Amino acid sequence: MHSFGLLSAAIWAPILGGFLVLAVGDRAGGNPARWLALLVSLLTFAITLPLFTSFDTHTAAMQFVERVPWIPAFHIAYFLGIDGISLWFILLTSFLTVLVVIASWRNVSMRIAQYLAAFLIMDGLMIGVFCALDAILFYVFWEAMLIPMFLIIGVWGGPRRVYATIKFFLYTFLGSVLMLVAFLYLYFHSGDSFSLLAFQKTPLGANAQIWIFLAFLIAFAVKIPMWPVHTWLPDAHVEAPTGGSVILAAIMLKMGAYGFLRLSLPITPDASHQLAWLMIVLSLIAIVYIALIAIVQQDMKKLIAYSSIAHMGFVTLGFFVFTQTAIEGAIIQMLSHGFVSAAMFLCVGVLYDRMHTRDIQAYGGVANVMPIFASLMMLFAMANVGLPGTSGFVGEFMVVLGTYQVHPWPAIIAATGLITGAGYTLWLFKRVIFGGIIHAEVAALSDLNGREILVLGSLAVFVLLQGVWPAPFLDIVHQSVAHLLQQVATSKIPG
Amino acid sequence: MLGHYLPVLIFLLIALVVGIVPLILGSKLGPNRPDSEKLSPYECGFEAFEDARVKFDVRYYLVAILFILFDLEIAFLFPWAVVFDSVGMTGFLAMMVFLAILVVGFIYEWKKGALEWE
Amino acid sequence: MHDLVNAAWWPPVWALIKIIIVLIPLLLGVAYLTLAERKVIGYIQIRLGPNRVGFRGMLQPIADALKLLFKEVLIPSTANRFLFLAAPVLAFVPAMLVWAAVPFGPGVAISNMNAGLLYVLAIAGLGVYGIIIAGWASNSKYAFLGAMRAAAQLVAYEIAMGFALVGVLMLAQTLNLSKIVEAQAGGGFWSWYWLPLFPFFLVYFISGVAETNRAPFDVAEGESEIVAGFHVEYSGMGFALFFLAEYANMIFISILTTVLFLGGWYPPFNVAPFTWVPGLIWLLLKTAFLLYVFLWIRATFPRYRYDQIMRLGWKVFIPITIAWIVVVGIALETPLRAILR
Amino acid sequence: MQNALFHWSFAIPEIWVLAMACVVLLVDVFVGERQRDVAYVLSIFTLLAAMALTWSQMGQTGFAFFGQFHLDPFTSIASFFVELLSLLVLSYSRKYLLRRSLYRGEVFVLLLFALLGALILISGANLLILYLGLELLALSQYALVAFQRGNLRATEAGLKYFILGALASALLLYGMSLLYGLTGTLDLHQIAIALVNVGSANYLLMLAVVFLVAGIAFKFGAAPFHMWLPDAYQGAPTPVTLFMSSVPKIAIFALFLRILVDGGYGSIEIWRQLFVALVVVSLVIGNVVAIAQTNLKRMLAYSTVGNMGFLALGIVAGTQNGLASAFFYAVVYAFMATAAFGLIVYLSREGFEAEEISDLRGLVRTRPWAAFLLLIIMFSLAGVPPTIGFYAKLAVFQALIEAHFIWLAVFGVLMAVVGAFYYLRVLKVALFDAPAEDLAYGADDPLAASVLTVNSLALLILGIVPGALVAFCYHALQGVL
Amino acid sequence: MIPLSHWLILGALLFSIGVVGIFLNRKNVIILLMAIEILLLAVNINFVAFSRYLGNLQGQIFVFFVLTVAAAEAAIGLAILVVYFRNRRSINVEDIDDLRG
Repeated sequence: MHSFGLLSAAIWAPILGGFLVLAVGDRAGGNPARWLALLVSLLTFAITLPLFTSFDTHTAAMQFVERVPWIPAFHIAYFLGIDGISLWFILLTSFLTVLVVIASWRNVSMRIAQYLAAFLIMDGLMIGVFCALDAILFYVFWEAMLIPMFLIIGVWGGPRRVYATIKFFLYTFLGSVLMLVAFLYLYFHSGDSFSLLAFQKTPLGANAQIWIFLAFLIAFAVKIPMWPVHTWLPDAHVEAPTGGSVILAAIMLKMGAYGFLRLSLPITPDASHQLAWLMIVLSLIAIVYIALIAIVQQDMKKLIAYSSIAHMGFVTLGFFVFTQTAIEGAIIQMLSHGFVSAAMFLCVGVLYDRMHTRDIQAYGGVANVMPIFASLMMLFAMANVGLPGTSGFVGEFMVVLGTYQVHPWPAIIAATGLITGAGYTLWLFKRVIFGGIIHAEVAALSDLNGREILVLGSLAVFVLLQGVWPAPFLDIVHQSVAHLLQQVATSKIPG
Repeated sequence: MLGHYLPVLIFLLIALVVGIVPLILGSKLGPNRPDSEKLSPYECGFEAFEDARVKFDVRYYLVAILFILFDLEIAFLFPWAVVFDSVGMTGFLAMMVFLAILVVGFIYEWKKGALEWE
Repeated sequence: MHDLVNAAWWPPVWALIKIIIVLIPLLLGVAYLTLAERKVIGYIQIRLGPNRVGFRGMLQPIADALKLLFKEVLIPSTANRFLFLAAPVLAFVPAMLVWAAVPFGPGVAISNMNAGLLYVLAIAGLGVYGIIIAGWASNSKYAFLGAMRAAAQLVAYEIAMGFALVGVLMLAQTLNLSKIVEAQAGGGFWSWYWLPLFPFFLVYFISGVAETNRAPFDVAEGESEIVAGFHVEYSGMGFALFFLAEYANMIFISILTTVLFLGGWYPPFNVAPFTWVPGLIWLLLKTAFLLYVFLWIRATFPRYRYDQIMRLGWKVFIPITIAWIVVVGIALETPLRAILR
Repeated sequence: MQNALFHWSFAIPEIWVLAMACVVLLVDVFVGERQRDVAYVLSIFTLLAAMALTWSQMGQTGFAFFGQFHLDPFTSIASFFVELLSLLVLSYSRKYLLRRSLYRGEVFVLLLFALLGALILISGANLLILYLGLELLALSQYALVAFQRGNLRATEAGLKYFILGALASALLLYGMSLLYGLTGTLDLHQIAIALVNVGSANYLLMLAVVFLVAGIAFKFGAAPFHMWLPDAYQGAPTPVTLFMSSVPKIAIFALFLRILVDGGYGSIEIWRQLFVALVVVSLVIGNVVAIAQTNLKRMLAYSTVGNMGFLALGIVAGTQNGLASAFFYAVVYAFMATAAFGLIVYLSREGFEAEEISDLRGLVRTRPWAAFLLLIIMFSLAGVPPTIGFYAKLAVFQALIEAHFIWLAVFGVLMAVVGAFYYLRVLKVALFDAPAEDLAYGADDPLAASVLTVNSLALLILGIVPGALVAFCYHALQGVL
Repeated sequence: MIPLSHWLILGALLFSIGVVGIFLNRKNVIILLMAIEILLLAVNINFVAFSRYLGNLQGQIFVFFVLTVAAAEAAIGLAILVVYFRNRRSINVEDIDDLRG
């Protein structure tokens, strides 16, 4: 396809904008910084839109490719390009960043410019991860992202923010360094190239594949996160400010999953097949066990965090049954979860801004005083449960269906996850929204203001749109997934 | 070569004998009637009340250090001087550079007062 | 004869013979130098000097030696006994050993070694240990101070001496003392090194005076300041050994100055009556003259202050010698070379 | 004079530095107390001119002084870096030295002499020349460490550094003597030729290499030969620490390159194994012990130990790429260390060294810009992209995997994570903790501030566009094998 | 002639004494300085022995420089020792513990 440097623009505009916001600083109460940040995020979103409109759905090849030498001595290139799988995540990222900027308009007062700058920089870096086709470039974006997130949690987080952010950083850093080793190993087997596309074509022995798969697995499993390396996530979510939680849940978690699609499956297809049982088991544990843990949570954010882990279980499950339906379902599920979890965290954020507590028992009967909020949250809760008509339904249904075609029992176990999911979501909803008003503070709550309606409303549109008309979403990923399956089906073991 | 040093060795032994024998003779032949006054170290009329190995002026130390350094520079000059004719202009200039650096150090010491004894 | 020289026992025996031939006159020389000193200074001060023992006091040194031999040897109670006794030996032995390399005629020496000058420097440098150890082992303030002073002074003049020797080496191109003398052969008086190396000659000799702690550089002993310096606690033979060492060193410095700067055994004029006199006589005459200068200086000059001594060593001699090395070097790189060689 | 063997013009930067060191010494003595700036400015000028001279030699190759002196791309490039680093050291420290009455000609002269030693180490092609360069560097550093005479800790640091440094020199020297005995020459190229016949199974060669490696490891500060390093780093005046953590690292790498690669490549199988041991111990001790430190300088000292372990990974690889990556690592580390210690220098004031980690509490409130720079420095040290520190680690790991040391690489990256922890701890204190009431940093020092800014931002900017620096460093090692 | 190996063994012994002296000495810093000198002398013995047996002068030249450097090292070492003593009033090795991690 044509390359107008669109991807570069999408990466660098928010990063440079972020530094600009940093330079503007908190003068005049932070308003110039806010407007500038909004402008930058909107601009970024605008830049990413043409990717969608001029995307060619009939090919699995990389589009909008940019490739220039970057570190010639190491054969590292600045190599960008997207296919159907990455496109959605780029759009999701740039869109959610706009929402985060708007959502933080009033409720972050301390060092607002730095806060917004961190999000804008992260916006660019995340887009970079989804675009990068050079392994080192991918790694650089992947790791660089940790820095703004480290600061967001550490500076603007809750009381245990320092513990949470260091735990978050070390977990993810530890996870990813092994990926780097794997990249370097692949480099020497792919004829001195760091191109991910070259990696995908490199023949590899069975043992090497297993080791590389495991190295990737650690990196991605931490990021997704999968049981048993998920423990950083509840801490990080609880302590992060609302915007941080949104980005963490909606996008950063997807990166792990994206990594499986972009790296693990095509680079180590034989190992993927061989270790699929492991992945399926881990996914089921996430779906069932983590959901049970979610039920007993008293903290709204923690509950949603655990629910995220459970939902990501469906995604990984979908990947490792190797059917078109399941993988497409998993991708839809990722997108859906991007909207829904973002919305859920924003909802909690709305309540937290008013009450300064996330304890479920502090609420009750919110519907009485916040009807608009209650109805929007109802929609998101339904989507989280996976009720038909919402985005959540499409993804989970396709995953279970795709799984059932090859592994009936796991599909049945996963289906029970739908029930427990309904359990904790609806119970949460019931306890917070319905019932009589017990606490005086709740009685004093005011309903959503225009800004909040804008944010939650736009998410609601997407949740419904994806739920009732998933076709355009599927169209875009279709060719890429087919190509991916073809790659996974072809053994790379030489001889 | 080494033959040249055999006489030195013998000389050393003889010199030791010549040095030690009188000492022994002296102690045998001389009287030996020590008392505490005789055996106390010399002082100007009062008792020696402390260890004599007191701290001494740091300049002695400084001079010793300077000596070590300068003496070693001489160690470089000696071989150079012996082969002065065969090393030619190159050797001469090289040593002049060496001396120049030495002189820089010397001037520094001088100006810093390391050579003053007031 | 041939068999004799090749026999295994011959070299040591021959060495022994040579050593005895040198050692006995040396010790006698030392003894009578003490007498000469007293006599010369006496006459300079218009008095007679020792004249009781023997003819005109000629047996005085023997009497002194006997007296010292029968003195009580005292070892201060706070002293380090072993080092206290070792120190005089340590001072004495190097003063003897340096003579191994001194040439008395062409190739005539106890050991005509190639690195003679280095040997002499090395052994002579050991003498200071005797002094420092004596001062330290005595555990007496005066001894200690004297030793420190002596060491610092020695050190200061050693450098100037070293630089002066470099000049000799530049001209002679050999470390062999005998060959250094031979390099001065030819034009008699005028071809000796004292002329082209005049500053070195002066510096070397004056440094020699300082090195032997002689007046006017005798602050290490300085009777009036620190009673007797490093050997204040010594009596009897211990004291005698220090004395022997000092006088042996005086003679040695004189003879070495002769060898290095005054043409060794060569006569001052290369003409008939002078060349009849044996070289050894010339050598001893020149040495005697320098020894006389030693005494003359002692009788004439007042003692330097310590800081003056140090200043002379560091701030006068060292710059002069360095500068003259450069001058000689430049001269040797120019047509002047023909005159110097 | 200028015959084929002499070529003194190859040594013009060295000659210049030497001459100017003498000039600075004399000028300082003669202009006296109130005109210290003269010596300072002269020193700065010396370094700038030296950089220009070195730069102008770039591309020339050959031998000078009868084969004892080497000029090749590595020489020029490494020399340029050490000159630049010395310049940074001087620029950082002016106020610091002024405030502690250390602003004296001798300090500048010692610095110039240390630099000269480093330059000679980089250019030497003969064991004797290398030894002299090493000692010139080391002796100047001993004096610099203990320069603050009245300071107990500084003098103690000097004493420890001196004793172990001298021991290290002796070890190295012993190895050199054995190497000389084996080959009968001090010339490294002739040694290389002679070693072909000796073969790596020779016991004497093994012994020689063991001693050489031990000596080099000592000088590098690689564990288990690192005992001197934390004490020396902590006790020395911070500008001296700044110097010690930067210039010598490159110079000692040059020493390694000259002795064990130029001369001793025939013994690679021996030294490689030794370096594996050094790597493992250094990475563990450096990274683990650093966690327990409360003193920032000491922590950075242990971090140096760890970083020397990473550097040695490239050496273990032993390939062209491996050596190039080790050099690149040394250069990058030197600049990171300069920035880190430069920050401490910048924050200190009279009677307050800003050397405890807790001294940085809430830095982001009191000195936001310094906190931002600290962020870059720490992430760079931890090896997190997009800072240049990442590429340094990437380079050594790449070389290591190329040489099939995959498990060592895995071990290395895991240790990098351990290392990240204590860098994060510093950031935690500086960014997340509340500032203490009693902390007051040094008055603003525009010179140090601007140098610090350039230095630190370079770590970030070079991380985004590292191509040129990497190419530069790799070019230096072109054809070394 | 004395075989080369004798000289090497002597050198090795002296070197070991020096190293042991540095690590085992718990009394006096001056002894440490002496140990360092012994190390360098051991090296010098090696160099001279090799030089003699190889008939190659380079080793002896090296010794010359080692001696010079040793002197400079001793000078600096003593200087540091003196300033340290002035601060600490002790040159006992066990007292050198102000810097601890």
